[in-house]
Amino acid sequence: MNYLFLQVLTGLQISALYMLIALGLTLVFGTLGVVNFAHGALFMLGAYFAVVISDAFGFSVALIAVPIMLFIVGIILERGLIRFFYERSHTDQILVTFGLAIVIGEVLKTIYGANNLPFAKPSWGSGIVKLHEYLPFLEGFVAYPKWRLILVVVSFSTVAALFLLLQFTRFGLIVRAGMRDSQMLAFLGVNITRRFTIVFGIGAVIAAIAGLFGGPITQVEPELGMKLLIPSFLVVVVGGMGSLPGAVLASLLFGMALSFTAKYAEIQQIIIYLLAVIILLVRPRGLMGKKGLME
Amino acid sequence: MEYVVSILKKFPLTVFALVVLTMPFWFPWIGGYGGLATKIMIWALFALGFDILLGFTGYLSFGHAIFFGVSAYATGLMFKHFSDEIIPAMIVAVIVGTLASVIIGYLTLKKSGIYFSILTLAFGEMLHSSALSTFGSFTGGENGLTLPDMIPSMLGIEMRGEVMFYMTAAVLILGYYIARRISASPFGLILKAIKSNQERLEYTGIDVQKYKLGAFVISAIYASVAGSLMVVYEPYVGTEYLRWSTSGNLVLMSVMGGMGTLIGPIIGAAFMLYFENVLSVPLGEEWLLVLGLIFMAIVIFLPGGFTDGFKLIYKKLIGKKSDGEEN
Amino acid sequence: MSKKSTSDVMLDCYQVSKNFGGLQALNDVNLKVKHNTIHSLIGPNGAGKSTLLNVITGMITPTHGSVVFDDTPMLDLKPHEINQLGLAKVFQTPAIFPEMTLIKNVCIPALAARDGSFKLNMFQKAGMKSIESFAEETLEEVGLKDSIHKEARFLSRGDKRRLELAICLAHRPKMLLLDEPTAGMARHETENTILLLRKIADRGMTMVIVEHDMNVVFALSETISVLAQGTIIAEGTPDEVKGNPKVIEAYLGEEQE
Amino acid sequence: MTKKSDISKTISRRSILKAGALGSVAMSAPMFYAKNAWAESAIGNYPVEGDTVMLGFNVPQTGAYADEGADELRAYKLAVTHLNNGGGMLDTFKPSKLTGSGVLGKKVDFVVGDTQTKADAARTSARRMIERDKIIMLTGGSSSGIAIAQQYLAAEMGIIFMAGLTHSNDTTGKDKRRYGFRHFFNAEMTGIALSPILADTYGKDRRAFHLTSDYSWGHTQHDAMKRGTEGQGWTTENNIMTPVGAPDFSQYLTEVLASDADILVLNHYGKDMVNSLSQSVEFGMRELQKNGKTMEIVVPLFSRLMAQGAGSSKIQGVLGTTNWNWSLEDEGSKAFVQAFEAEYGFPPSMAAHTCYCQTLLYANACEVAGTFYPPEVIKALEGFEFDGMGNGKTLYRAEDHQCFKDILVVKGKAPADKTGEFDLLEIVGTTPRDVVTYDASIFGGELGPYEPA
Repeated sequence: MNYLFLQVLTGLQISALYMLIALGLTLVFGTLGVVNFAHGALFMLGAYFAVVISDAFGFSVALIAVPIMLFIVGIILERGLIRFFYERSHTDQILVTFGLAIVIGEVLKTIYGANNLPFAKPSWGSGIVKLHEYLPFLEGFVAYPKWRLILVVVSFSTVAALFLLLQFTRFGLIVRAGMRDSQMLAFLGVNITRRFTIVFGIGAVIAAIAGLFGGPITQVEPELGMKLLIPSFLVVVVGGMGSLPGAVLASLLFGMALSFTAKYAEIQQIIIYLLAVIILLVRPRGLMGKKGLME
Repeated sequence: MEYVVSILKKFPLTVFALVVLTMPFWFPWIGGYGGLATKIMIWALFALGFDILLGFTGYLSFGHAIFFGVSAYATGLMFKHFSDEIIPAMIVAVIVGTLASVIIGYLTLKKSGIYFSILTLAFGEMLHSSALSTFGSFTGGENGLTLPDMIPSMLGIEMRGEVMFYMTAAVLILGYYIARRISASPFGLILKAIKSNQERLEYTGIDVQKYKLGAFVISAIYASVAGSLMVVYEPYVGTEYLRWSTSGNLVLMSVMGGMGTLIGPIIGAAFMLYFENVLSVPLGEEWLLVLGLIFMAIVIFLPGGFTDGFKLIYKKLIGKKSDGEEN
Repeated sequence: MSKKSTSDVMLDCYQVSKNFGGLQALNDVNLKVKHNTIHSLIGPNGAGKSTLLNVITGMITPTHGSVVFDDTPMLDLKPHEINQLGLAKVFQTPAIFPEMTLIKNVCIPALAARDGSFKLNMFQKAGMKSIESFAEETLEEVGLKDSIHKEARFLSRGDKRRLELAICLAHRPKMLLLDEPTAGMARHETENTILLLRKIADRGMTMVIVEHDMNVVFALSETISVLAQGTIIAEGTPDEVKGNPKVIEAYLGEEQE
Repeated sequence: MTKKSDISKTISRRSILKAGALGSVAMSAPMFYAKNAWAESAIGNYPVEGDTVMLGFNVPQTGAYADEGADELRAYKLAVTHLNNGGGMLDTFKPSKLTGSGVLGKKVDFVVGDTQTKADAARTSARRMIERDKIIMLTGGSSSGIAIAQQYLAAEMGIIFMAGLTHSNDTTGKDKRRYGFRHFFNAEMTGIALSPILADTYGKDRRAFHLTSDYSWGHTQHDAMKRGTEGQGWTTENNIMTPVGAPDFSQYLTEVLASDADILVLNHYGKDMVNSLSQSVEFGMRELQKNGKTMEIVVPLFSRLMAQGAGSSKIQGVLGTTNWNWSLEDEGSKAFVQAFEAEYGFPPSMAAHTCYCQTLLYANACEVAGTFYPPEVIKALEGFEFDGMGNGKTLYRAEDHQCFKDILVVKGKAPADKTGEFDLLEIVGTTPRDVVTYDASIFGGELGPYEPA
């Protein structure tokens, strides 16, 4: 019982980080139609900002400052680079953002070196939680790192917040309409361009949240972006490009798969690729993909 | 200037062959060296084949390292367990690579766009991880497949140094000739039509699926020959031959050189290896940053890559003339 | 190709129905197109014309019903197989190969007609000459002879349609399906198109035309089928259809919306 | 750096030599002026022409080990300076024929390559240095797979390879080569040296759970630790192979939590180590009570750079082994640290130390042999015994080209005990050389011939 519970919890917790990264990726794709290979780099940038600011001013300052900083970075990127690629092919988008990812990684390496920057968790987030004290069905002593539980909560709250924003606000309504037909909205006189910029900014903010809460777990180093980008991309594609529920579902699936196969190295190291291959062969557009997008 | 270009246009293959074959004489003057020349030839062949897929049909594979790597391992294993002779080893390697491409191509080519890219990437990473761990006893795992004290030979002639260089150069020239023939053939025309408008093509009585598979397999054969030559050139197989970064480098080369032009990816491969191994020395640790910036600049300002750049410069030089008829 | 048809019906759609989720797009549609006729399909927006065309060309599989073309059942066939049977489609928005020259655009269907749906002719250069001269003739026929080495994307919209028509003709089809061939054309272009289609039809071509422009429909068609809300409500010669009260109602109904 | 005319003369001299007598006479003409007795049998880039001798430093400048690479390069540059001008360990290294005025009367120069922490890239850049820059000796590396890949290439081309940081048994075990030498210690020695101290500290009745990097180094490390600790009476509960470069280890740590083990052995290195260690601590692995004992973490291969990456609060009290540490008080270490700090402003890492030593050891072997002719240099290194390089009396064993020396067992310092930013490890024991010396034949492998094919 304890073992099963721990495995599920670990799976949930692995998927939490994938989910946070995949969320921004799929939002930007679904809305702007841009395949952003630099999203992993934005996450990494968030983690670097977080570690530097929380070292200097404490984590609570970083909690406010880093999302704002990433929002600004996102807007600059969208205005200065990404928007010129709306009309270009997906291949070009992949290529230019791939190049951007290399550049961001190398710049960070030049400044901070190739080794890890230790990311100290704030005191309220360190230590372990004795779960058996709260959950009567657990026998004996069962503890889990507090920070990882916080990550799960943060991740699911972010998903919920984004969902509410898109579903129940006028901004969300326009964005969702824009996902379907941006030209139409432009005819109707809606300034879709500005909203697209904001959406890209929101994507970057989600990356910042991922960096703030994921950074202390994964450590902060210049290859982190690429390391997490590939699995996150698989999450997005397996979930169905542009589908938020799909991304949530796929990350849960991957997280659980990684957790439950942990003992079997031969399977575990290929499990997410294997799942991706099987799912995409059976369901060509991913779990919840829409026809037409990305083809 | 115009005269030079007209010669280029009239005898592209001869000029290409001359440039390649005289490499030992001019390459050292720009800081090159023998081993790099051979390696450029091999990567050029790899990139050339990739252009038949990416450049013609527009299918962006992020898993092309599979065929390079699988064939390299097959060659290495043949050397290890069979003989030093390269002919049987290369034949087996190309057959293995081709078989792999038929299976993977059949499964992945039904998808398009990013789904195809991600699917090929997933296949590639799956094989890479397996080579590292599951099949580690065959592949040598992270240490790579090492082949102590063996020199690959062809009919008793040792394949090293200049012999190897000229053999590889000959294969590349042949490969370039074949690729040009394909490009000019009805088959090539239809491949290019896939990139242009796949739906129209389906409604024009063409079995697009088969043509795509054809392009995929042809490009995989190029990759297999290149992968096999890599092991002949250096009797060693590294696991990163199978890694996604190898596929990624291939994409970078094709894009920088100019997709769909055949010569472009060859130039791209040469540039990248030259940059990585010669220019990186004066640039020091930041060479990769510089390369990333160059790459981004090309994607943003020069989507046609270097070949487009040359065309632009040429047009500037002779004043604008002719709409640049495609060849 | 040379198979002789046993009846005078070239295309036979029998009780074709298509359901999209809850929406009944087509409901027991029966459509017979006779040899060497121009058969028009009209009807208000959302009547199911495009759906029917897509069923015929193999893009959509119907929920039930059958489609027989030239005595061959066509359900479960892929678009290219249908095309190889001799059925060519002209799309609503011109579907051409924009980055290629006109001559190459037309060489592709010519090759498909000669070599079938797949041939690994990587080295074959011989025979290209005859293909090219045939393509040139076809382009001449649609009036595009002057710009055969131009890239297709630089053509005007009207010329793109002509090019697409040439692409379809180069395959030497038995039947042409045209989805709004004059949409977005200026009046003189429309008239030219009518003349062109007439000329092609006179040489022995069966055509199915989906069209909004009634001038075109009445100028060309021998038979008209009227589709409304997924069913054929009327069928006959132009004069018969003109006076049919059901047709008027269907169109008026649309206007009131 | 290199003269153009040299490069353009030939693209690959060796192949021409083999190709035919005519070519060989034309191309090898300068060799007739070489003073050495072995002039007719050219190997690699021997004979050395001109009055400088070129060394090739192939280190990771990009990729995961770029920081180690940078530190190695600092050490190499320092070594070249000392070889040419004296100073550093030249004053403590015994027996030494080094004079501080170059090697065999030639000035020492160097070229640098980037391995990118990829075997293939490492071989390509090694080839550049060998073929174009005419290096006589190749050194560097910060990962076993890459070191082994270079060692094979070097052996093929007749260039001596002085391995840098590589800890896998394979380097001088099943993949040993006549042309490859390793000063660094290896996993086997770690197992032998660490196990008794672990048993002393944590007791003999312990159950260990291993997490192991899934590549050759990890496998040999796990193997050595398992044998070592089981010899002390421990039981091995389980082992999980973890993929290299994993950013998150939580799924494996969950397995550890759920098991009966009360010791966690992390057979990881570099960033993997930093990650797995930090996350283990996060998972409470050092506070947990199991089988009535406090759970402990063991890091068999410890380095100061890794300790820095993890942060001292996490490594406090953790045991492991290390090749060398800058806090050592012997003359050789002091001389090296002093020179390094004077040049760069901070103390060297163990990677820097081994690279520095390797350069000096090679140079000295040339002096001893009286020639750069590789077979003679190899013979001078084989069985060479020396002192004054920071690890006490050290032997370059002839049978496998592995250095044998005392092994340091270290413990992470508590934050409160630190005297400075770099003071992270405390030496708690030294296992003598004869204890860690194992039979050279246990790993198999062949050194190969003195003269390459």
